[in-house]
Amino acid sequence: MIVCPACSHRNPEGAKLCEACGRSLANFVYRVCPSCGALNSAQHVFCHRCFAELALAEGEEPIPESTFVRPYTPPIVTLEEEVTTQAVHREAKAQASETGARPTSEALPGQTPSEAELGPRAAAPISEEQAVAPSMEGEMGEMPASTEEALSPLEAAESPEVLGGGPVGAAGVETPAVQVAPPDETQALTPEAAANPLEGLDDLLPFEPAVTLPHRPSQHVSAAPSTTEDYEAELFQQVAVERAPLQEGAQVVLPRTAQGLPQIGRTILYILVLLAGVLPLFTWGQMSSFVQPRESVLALVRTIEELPSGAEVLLSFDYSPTYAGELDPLALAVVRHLARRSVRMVVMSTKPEGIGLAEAIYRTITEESPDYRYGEHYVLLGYLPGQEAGLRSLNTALGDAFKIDYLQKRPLGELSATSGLATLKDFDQIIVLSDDSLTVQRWVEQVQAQSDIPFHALVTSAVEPLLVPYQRSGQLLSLIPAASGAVEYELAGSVKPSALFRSDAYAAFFVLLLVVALVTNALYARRGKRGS
Amino acid sequence: MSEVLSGLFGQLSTGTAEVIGPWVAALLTLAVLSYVFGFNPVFRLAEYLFVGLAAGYAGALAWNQVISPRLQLLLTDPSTYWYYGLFFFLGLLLLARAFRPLSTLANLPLGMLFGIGAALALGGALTGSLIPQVRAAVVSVVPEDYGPGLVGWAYALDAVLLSLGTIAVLSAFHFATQGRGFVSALWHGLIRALGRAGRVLLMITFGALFAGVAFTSFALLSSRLVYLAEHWFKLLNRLGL
Amino acid sequence: MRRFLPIAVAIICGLWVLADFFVSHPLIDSVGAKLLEGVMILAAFALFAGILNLLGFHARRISKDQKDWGYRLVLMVALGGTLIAGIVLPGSGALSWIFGYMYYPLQSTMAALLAFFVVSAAYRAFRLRNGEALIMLITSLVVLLAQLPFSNRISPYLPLLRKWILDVPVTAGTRGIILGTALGTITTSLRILLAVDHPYAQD
Amino acid sequence: MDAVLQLLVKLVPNSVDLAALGMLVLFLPLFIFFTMQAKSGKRFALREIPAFTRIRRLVSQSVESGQPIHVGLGSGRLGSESTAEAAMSLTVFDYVARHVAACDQDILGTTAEPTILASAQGILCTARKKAGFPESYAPTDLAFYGPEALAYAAGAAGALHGRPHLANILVGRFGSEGLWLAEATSNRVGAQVGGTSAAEGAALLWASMDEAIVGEEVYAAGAYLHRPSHLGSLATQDIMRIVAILAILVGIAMTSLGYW
Repeated sequence: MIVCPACSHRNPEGAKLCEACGRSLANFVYRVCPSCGALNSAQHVFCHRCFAELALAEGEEPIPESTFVRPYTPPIVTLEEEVTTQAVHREAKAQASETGARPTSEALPGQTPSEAELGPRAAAPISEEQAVAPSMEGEMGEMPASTEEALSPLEAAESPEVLGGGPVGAAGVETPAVQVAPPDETQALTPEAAANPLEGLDDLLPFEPAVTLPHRPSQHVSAAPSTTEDYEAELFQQVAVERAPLQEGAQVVLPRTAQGLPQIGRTILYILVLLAGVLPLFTWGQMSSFVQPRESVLALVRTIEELPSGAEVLLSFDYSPTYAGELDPLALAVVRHLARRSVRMVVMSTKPEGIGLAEAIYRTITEESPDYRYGEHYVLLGYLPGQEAGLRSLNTALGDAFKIDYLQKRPLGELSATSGLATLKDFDQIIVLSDDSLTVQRWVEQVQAQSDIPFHALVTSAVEPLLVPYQRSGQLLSLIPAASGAVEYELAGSVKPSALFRSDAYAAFFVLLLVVALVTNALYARRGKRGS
Repeated sequence: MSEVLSGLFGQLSTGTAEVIGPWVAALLTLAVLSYVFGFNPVFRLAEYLFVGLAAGYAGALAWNQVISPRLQLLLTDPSTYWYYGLFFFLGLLLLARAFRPLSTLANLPLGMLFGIGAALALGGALTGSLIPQVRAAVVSVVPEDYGPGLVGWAYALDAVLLSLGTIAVLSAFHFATQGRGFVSALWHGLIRALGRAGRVLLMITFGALFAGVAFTSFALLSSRLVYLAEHWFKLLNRLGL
Repeated sequence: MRRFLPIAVAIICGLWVLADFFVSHPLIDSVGAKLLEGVMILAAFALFAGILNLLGFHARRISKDQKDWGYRLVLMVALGGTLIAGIVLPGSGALSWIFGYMYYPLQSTMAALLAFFVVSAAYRAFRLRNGEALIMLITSLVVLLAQLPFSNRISPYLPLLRKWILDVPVTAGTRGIILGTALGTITTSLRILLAVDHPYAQD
Repeated sequence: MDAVLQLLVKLVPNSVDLAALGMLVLFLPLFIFFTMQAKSGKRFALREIPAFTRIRRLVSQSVESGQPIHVGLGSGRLGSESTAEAAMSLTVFDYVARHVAACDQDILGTTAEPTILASAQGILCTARKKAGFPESYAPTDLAFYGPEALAYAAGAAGALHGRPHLANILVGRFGSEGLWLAEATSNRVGAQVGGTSAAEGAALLWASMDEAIVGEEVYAAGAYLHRPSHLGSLATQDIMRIVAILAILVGIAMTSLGYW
């Protein structure tokens, strides 16, 4: 690799002119130390930093020192180009014209026009001292720090750290003396830094600087990085310097094993589920003749059948719209049954949305049987906040929890359905419709355990398994999962059927799940066989 | 301003709103169900609409039920309800989290939330779960307590299985693995064996719960489909078909 | 200070509420009740902070990449509209219209999508990778079959089997989970109450 | 002996739940002792929980590849009985945020509970600041959807749809929305890991996750990921577990023999 001293472009091995700026590279060959990675002048046999032997590329001969020429103030130009602004250039020009010096750029073959422009300033010999570091002048104002740190030529020659710091005497043969400019420290390091792929990463990678590393012999010995390595280093630098890799639009490569079900299979599955759902709209309840109510449903139906006319039942609609799809049909069936038996219903909710859902159910009921009237036969009390504390307050006095009703905002005493009610103990049955097990548990603990009123829970199929222990202990007289419960209840209570025909869909759904279980295992077994 | 708006809405809602309402509902239902064909623009529209509505609805509820009544109390009778002022101040500090320079101010109300919540969780777990559940697991295993003959034995067997099962599931969660020494090896071997049985019970539990959720969710889907069918049916009826 | 004060508040409030759990004393009870009411108020304020975050999140995304701006706009308009309907026009019926004809159908249909997701989850979960999956597959199919409204017709023992499964192994399983969770909850709460952990104290 | 008991009963007011208080008294010294031990560097071996191993790997992978991770923090409300679970979801978020922030990578956190949002924002801000990239912190790296559970699932699914994520980590309180979210995003996300403590949610997450965390394991997240001081809690839990088992056994024996 040859680093162009002017523009820091890294040219391939053997290049004569810089690819980027076109300047001659004849005298500027740098060699990377295989051990520590430091950049060395081509004439070095040992690394200036770690003293490892610098191997030569095949067929390459060490360049005799005598042929070496000190580099032409390269870092200055680099710095100028990179750091100084147009203003500096203008200032420099002005200075040049003041001194009246002629550009000496003719003496420098391969110079770019911009360099030529800067030439006069570099070449302006004012005094012996200034001739040593003439190029500094133009930058004085701009870069005081670097000037202060500038090394004297002697120091530069002695310091192994400074590149191109060869013997001063060897310099002035072909080039003008002015070019023997001592690069300041920053400048001197510039080529190395430019060639260092980790440049600018000091703050990202908390490694100790390579300088402090002791010498480590390396297995891998190569004279200089190959073009490929070079390219890779460049790529690495590009990648590493970016703020964070793959920031935008990064695509996740999904592990194939993680999914198992491609989108097309998913779509097919979903369509099948949809078909199972719409099936009863076409078959219209073929399976309903097979429906056989189970014990829990029959128990509730019997209880309601045995209630005397005018008995008081408390219903709590403790479910949210999310689960209304499952609980509404059962609620409708039970309320229809209760209305047929002309039982008085008092309705409340411990969830804010529940009372609205109850209102919708009762609207349907009053449409069906107009002589079943609000206030006389049923009352909506409203939403009871406060969870446990709220339920406890029901035990002491109903009027404390609900002062007025929900629909007509009248005191409970004015409504005939609630006029005789003082506490929970005045109810004959309590029916709770709920979509979470915690609510039912609260009812059991705070109300049922205190008052011993017959207590029924109508819940979603999802939470039913969690409440079975309460039924076993006898605290729940009946526990009905709503989906199948609605179908069974309509048959057992012989109320107007509206959910009965859904039994087809439930059967289809079960068959679908069975097929899914078979298919997934068949595919799995086949893949397993292929894999082995 | 608000009167004008509500007046406008009132006029609108008497007629048109009730007519277009069911249509909006049916179309939104269809839009969500279009998920069957993957994430499509119609579904995404419904999705974003739902998120916005849910947040707005909850915000309206929180304002009307929690903040507004207490704010009125505070303004009418500050000497009695001074503590509402304190909580409102803490609540405003909570809002500061969104602004970087002030975000540490929210530490104070969060500290209060964490402290009270931890106390509630601790008390709830002790009095609501740990002790009642241990008590519930303590049952007699004597057949005579359950009834005569085979029935008693069956119930007693159930009781044994139930208690052992609870213990097994509990030991399935044991975190420490074997330390040094024979006693430790024996002890951990026992726990591991129990834990394996506990895993089986866990799987049975998960299976049953999964089945329950599957049934519930299918019932929900079925309800929506029936609703849609009824909607179109009513419409066809109205058109005289 | 910005760490000390929140930690002190957490410990004091927490211990006070904990004392309220175990001791019945008028002062402790009344302050405890006020603290719980304060939690409710803070949660309401937090909700408004959340709504601001939601608006900010989508506004930022709209200005940043312009992708999906239509959807995000719909979200923001829906949010703002519902808030206005609920707060500025509480009595107009606008909120109940939005609830009845937009929110309710959306919510219940989103819940209905669970049916699809349950089936595609079953596709993975029912795969017999190990013994555990087999047990789960058998249990869920049996419980599901016994849940059907005509399971009695298939076999009168099926509902009994289901009842036994729910009565014994499932009760044991849930009880074990609840007990374990209670243990975890207690130690986690103790960590917060004794300030071993203070996730609320931001530097 | 009876006299002493009677005296005790008289001394303590009726309202005090003696059993609960006794349990707490049993818990406290154990907890303090083991936490001090853990803080002073004492360690013990834990059984392997694959989900936590997976989380560690996923976080490393995310940091290396720059693909963001989505952490779902659930709907446990701070200040309610689900505070402990919410705190564990924040612990997991803290773990992911710290590692991701160290390399200044993106992260997405979503929650259905606004109180969690505020504390998660604090955690992310602290993590970014500690890693030396305070300017990378954006309060909107955390998104609040909800508070309705399904609105959360829908919103988070929408957010994940915009940009594919390496993993979905759902730890905290989840109900059926966990399954909803996991399945709706399963073809946008590389891996799904998570769990919740309640049985209903745990069953669903077990079915839909690649690696599931079940029940009490949720509370072990800190000890398994990056908080050795939580080992003290685990030790306490293990001891109290044995106490509970013994209590059940002794209780059964006493009941069966007719002493109670």
